[in-house]
Amino acid sequence: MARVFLSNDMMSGTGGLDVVTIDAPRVHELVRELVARYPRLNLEMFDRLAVAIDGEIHNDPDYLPLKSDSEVHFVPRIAGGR
Amino acid sequence: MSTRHHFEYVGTRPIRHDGVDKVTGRAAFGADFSLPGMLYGAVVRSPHAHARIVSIDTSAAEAVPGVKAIVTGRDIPKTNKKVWLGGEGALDLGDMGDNALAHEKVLYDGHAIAAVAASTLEAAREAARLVRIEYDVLEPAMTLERALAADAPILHPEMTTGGKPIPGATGPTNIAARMEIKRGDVDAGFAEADVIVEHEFRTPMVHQGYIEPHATVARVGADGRIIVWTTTQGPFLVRDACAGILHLDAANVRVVPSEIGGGFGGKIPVYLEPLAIVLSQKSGRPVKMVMDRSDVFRATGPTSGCHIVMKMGAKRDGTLVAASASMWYEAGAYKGSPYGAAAMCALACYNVPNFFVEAYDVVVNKPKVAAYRAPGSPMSTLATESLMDELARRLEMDPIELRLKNAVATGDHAPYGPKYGPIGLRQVLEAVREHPHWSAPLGPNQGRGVACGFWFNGGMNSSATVSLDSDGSATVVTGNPDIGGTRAAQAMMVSEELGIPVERVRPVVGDTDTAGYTDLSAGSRVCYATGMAVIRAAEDVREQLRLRAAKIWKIEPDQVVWEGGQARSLVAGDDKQPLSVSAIAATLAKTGGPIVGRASLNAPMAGPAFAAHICDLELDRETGCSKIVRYTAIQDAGKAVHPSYVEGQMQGGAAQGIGWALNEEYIFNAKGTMENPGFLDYRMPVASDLPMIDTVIVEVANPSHPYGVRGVGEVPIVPPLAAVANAMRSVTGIRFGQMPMSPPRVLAETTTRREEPAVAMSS
Amino acid sequence: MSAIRYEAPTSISEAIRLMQADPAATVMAGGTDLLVQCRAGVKRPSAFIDIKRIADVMSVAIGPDGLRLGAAVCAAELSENRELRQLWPGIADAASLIGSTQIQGRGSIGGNLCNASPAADTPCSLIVNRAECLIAGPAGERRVPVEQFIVSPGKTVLGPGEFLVAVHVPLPRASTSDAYLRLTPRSEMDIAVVGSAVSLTLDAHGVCSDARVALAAVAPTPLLVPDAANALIGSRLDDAAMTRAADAASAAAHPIDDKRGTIAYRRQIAGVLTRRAAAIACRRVKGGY
Amino acid sequence: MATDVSRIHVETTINGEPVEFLCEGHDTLLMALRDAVGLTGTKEGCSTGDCGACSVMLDGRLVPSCLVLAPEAQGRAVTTIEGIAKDGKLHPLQQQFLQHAALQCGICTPGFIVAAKALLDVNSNPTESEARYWLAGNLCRCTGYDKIIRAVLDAAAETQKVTV
Repeated sequence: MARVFLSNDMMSGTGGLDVVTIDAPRVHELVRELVARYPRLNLEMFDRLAVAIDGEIHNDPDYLPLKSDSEVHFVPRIAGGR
Repeated sequence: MSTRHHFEYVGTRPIRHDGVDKVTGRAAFGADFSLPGMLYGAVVRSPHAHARIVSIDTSAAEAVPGVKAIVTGRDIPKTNKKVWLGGEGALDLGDMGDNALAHEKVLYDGHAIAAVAASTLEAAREAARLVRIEYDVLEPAMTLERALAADAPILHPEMTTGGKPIPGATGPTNIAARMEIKRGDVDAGFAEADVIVEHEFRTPMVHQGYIEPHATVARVGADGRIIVWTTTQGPFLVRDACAGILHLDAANVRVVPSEIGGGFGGKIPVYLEPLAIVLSQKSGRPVKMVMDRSDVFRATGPTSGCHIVMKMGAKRDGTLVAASASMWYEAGAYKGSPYGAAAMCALACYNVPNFFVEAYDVVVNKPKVAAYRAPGSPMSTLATESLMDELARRLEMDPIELRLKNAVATGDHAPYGPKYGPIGLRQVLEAVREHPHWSAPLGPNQGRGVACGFWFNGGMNSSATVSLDSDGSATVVTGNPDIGGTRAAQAMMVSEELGIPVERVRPVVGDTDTAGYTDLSAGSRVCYATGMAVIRAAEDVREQLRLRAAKIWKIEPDQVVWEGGQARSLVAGDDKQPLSVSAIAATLAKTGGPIVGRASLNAPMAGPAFAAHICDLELDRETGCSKIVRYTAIQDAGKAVHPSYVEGQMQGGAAQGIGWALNEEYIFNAKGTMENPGFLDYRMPVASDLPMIDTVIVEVANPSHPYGVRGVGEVPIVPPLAAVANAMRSVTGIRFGQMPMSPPRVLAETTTRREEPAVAMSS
Repeated sequence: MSAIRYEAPTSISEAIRLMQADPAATVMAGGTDLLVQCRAGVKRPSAFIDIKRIADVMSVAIGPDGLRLGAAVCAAELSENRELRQLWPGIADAASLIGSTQIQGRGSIGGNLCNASPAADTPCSLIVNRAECLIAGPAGERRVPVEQFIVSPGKTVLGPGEFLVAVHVPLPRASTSDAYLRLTPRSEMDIAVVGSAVSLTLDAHGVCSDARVALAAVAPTPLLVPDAANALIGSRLDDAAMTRAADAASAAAHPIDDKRGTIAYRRQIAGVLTRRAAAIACRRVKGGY
Repeated sequence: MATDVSRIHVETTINGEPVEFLCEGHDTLLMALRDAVGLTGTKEGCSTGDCGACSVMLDGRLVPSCLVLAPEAQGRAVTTIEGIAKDGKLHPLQQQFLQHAALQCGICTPGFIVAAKALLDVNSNPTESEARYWLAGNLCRCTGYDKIIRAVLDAAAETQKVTV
């Protein structure tokens, strides 16, 4: 079961809950499970978020695999200047 | 991923491939491109900071001899498309299009309203002057205070606050978004603190200050195919943005990047490109448009001015226990300041068990901000590192000791959530302590400051091809304009993988039709992410070479290994001489034809970069004039591929930060007009303002990259504001929260404000 | 837009004729202010009358009568002139502070005067040396003290058909020297927030027998400050006298608030720079540099 | 808009070669070099004399070509970045800029090299401070000037060695 840490913006959709555990093979399934559990979250908002899987931040993580003990963080996407 | 430790080419300092063209004047930058039969464009810009456009009359302009086409907002229906390239909602194409050409309202001094193409530049300018615009002038919101006031002039009546809702907020607002990040229990944390420091910080809007103005040539062919030659950090973004804004099929748009004369984030958005395309569509002729310097200042994307209130608490032994911050960042005329990154960077250097940070994205009647080197971080870091300096003084602790005590290390959680992988902040801080600068004596009227800085470093999409020629030389093509020597680094990577001399590798910046899709030259990502694609493409070539060797030797492929830049046979008792790249290359036609290696990837964000800078400042107490007398920049680069260009990034970022700290600022008058849109009064540092900038490259390998590379380009601008402010604190006894620390401000503060309880630095 | 004509007369009389024929024409020396103003659309002359092909306005001559400085001689040529530097180090100071090396390769003393900016560097250094403007015009030549040449920002005493040919600076008396200092936020490539020029004469006993003080960027025109000079005259340039001169300079300054500095700041700096410039001039009289 | 009849015919010398071009009275030398003559090595950064990117030498004196009128070039000698390398051999300044990595984006480089050449012409052995003040009219936003100043000082040392 991956431990999933929600971003602050997402917490209004989960009633303040900030950590959930989800069993999912990939981020794609994980996100759908989240939306199914918390209908106030919507798929569109995930476009604005990056996902850190075990410390490595990905902008387009949909099909990246998750380990059973992965730590997953949703964080705002960052662009840079140089 | 395993990281290499032995290198033949990486870490050396070859002469860059584009160097000779650049020292002899042959390199072609944006404005150097011309086409036969070309028209010249000129832009009509708003003299008002906030006004409704009542009418536009182009009849007099059309009558000017030589005028061939005029474009106004009416020609381009507003789009609602978005491109989530950079995140933070920064790339809303509707906003970008409205910024390129105003539709209903002008939102800042310099906002483009119309553009003219004519057979001479003079005719185009004359016609632009004759475009008659009737305005309904509105009160501008020029400051955060005014923009946030209950009766503030509203820029976008339809705008609502995104992100984390503001409790109790209703009605029209200038707050485009809000975010929070938090950990633990802040009140309990502060209750535990033995020392609490709090201060307010303000920084003005500042510009990247690249020396090359924006320049574009667009040509629309009779078949509808569009080619845009332009100076940009992202040709693919220009293609997609122009297509989106102008309702075109991106498949018909080709963007060819010129050499780029500096960007620092400012050459990511499109400004002239859509106008030039429409003018070319209307006239049937190529159209060239070049900004002048005042256009660049008034109407491109500087970075946010901001207001930050921050508080930090520590135990007597220096352990941080709590921090809180509220920050308001100016987005300019449209949503999308770097408020999110600012909030996430503020505490990224330290383990703080309890914190609450909130950040607001606020629209004001100033140019829409663009990225500027580590966007958002220099300002919020000014706050954190100033308070760390105050804490060190209150605690009578060495500032490096205090930082080391709280510094994040591998496995610690970043304030924005995830755990850090291998990072180098501690090594950087130890390098500061060991550097002779840190213990050097100071002269009279001199003060020393130190500050740390953090930046994420980007990843994203990159493609590369490596083509091997029969003479054993190679061409590497990527889609990243080369801002600071990345071509040389890419060639070195090919050399490293194939064992051929750097001079025998030709690095080429492709265009959108000749290179595979590649994201921006931004986010400190080129050497890291595109570099990774280059390495993979070279590995692909190497694998093909190995197979050719097997074919030549008529043995099984698994009997051939690649070692020391050569193919070797593993067949026992075999006396075959190893085959070099050039030996195999000479047989290409006979062994199966040309070899092209390719790779494309979507890289995760590079390992975070940490830096620390030491600044010695000398103050003329009678005039408030200060001079930086010694400066040292120390940074974890992961692995420096071409150390000279890594040092160059560190020195350049430091110089920009020093300018920001001491003299640079946008000055607006009461009407909202920019008063200093030129290099004379927008005071960037000149050669005689700066000392040599010493550099130390720390190398803590980034495990996400085969060589351990981290991005290097952005973090150098993060520490300087605080390093200079801390040096100023040390010499004046006064904490400056407001930038720039220009002579009039320094003299006013030092003559009117009481010194704060000053404790001498222990070094 | 009709093209702007370019004329390059080779004599003063030809230049006057051209100007009389076309009142909308403008004289150009180095062009470092003029061309910037034209580009910004502030000025739109019908013609540029480039005076740099007139030998008389392009020469520097130091004789028994003093210095005759052609109006179009570029600033770099002044600071490179050793004799000039020795006799009027303050004028050389000012010339070497204008803009950048590149600007100094173009910008002239005449242009610096005719642009009539309150912040100009060289006028003050000329004023303290009692320099005069030599003006040519349809009615012949006339001389005007530099402090009277600039009337208001951007405006001089030049009438129709007239132009500045040269500046005349009398030879300094014995035991006389000068200095010019300015304050800019950057070390170079900037515009004076305040400038101060001081000329001093000492008698055989080391007492200041004559002094002139002029300030830049603290009034609509370069400002001669007799009160500051009087504070120095009769003193041995001791701290008390220096402080009185500084106070007088601050009191005389009536600057404006603008993007480059505040009223309070400019007043205060006018005093600081006057004291420092006086100290340099004094050191120079005594043989130091 | 053919206005060639009113245009001014200028005969000048550029990098040692006689050159003729047509221009308007208000055209700058920078525009003439770039557009009429086709020498685009001289760059436009501001057109107000504040950045040094357009530096050229006019009769041996360093000037901002954006503040020189094109017709002024009549009968004068202009040296641009394209004339600094001689006979296919890079000038020591150009060589040192490459060695020191004294350029990143490279837009300011032609102006710096021309200005530094003008410095070495009048002061063959400048101090760091002299080099910094002389070059204060050339803006660079990428390098922080460190490597540029080192390149200029090393080029001076190299030139001295050659002349000794």
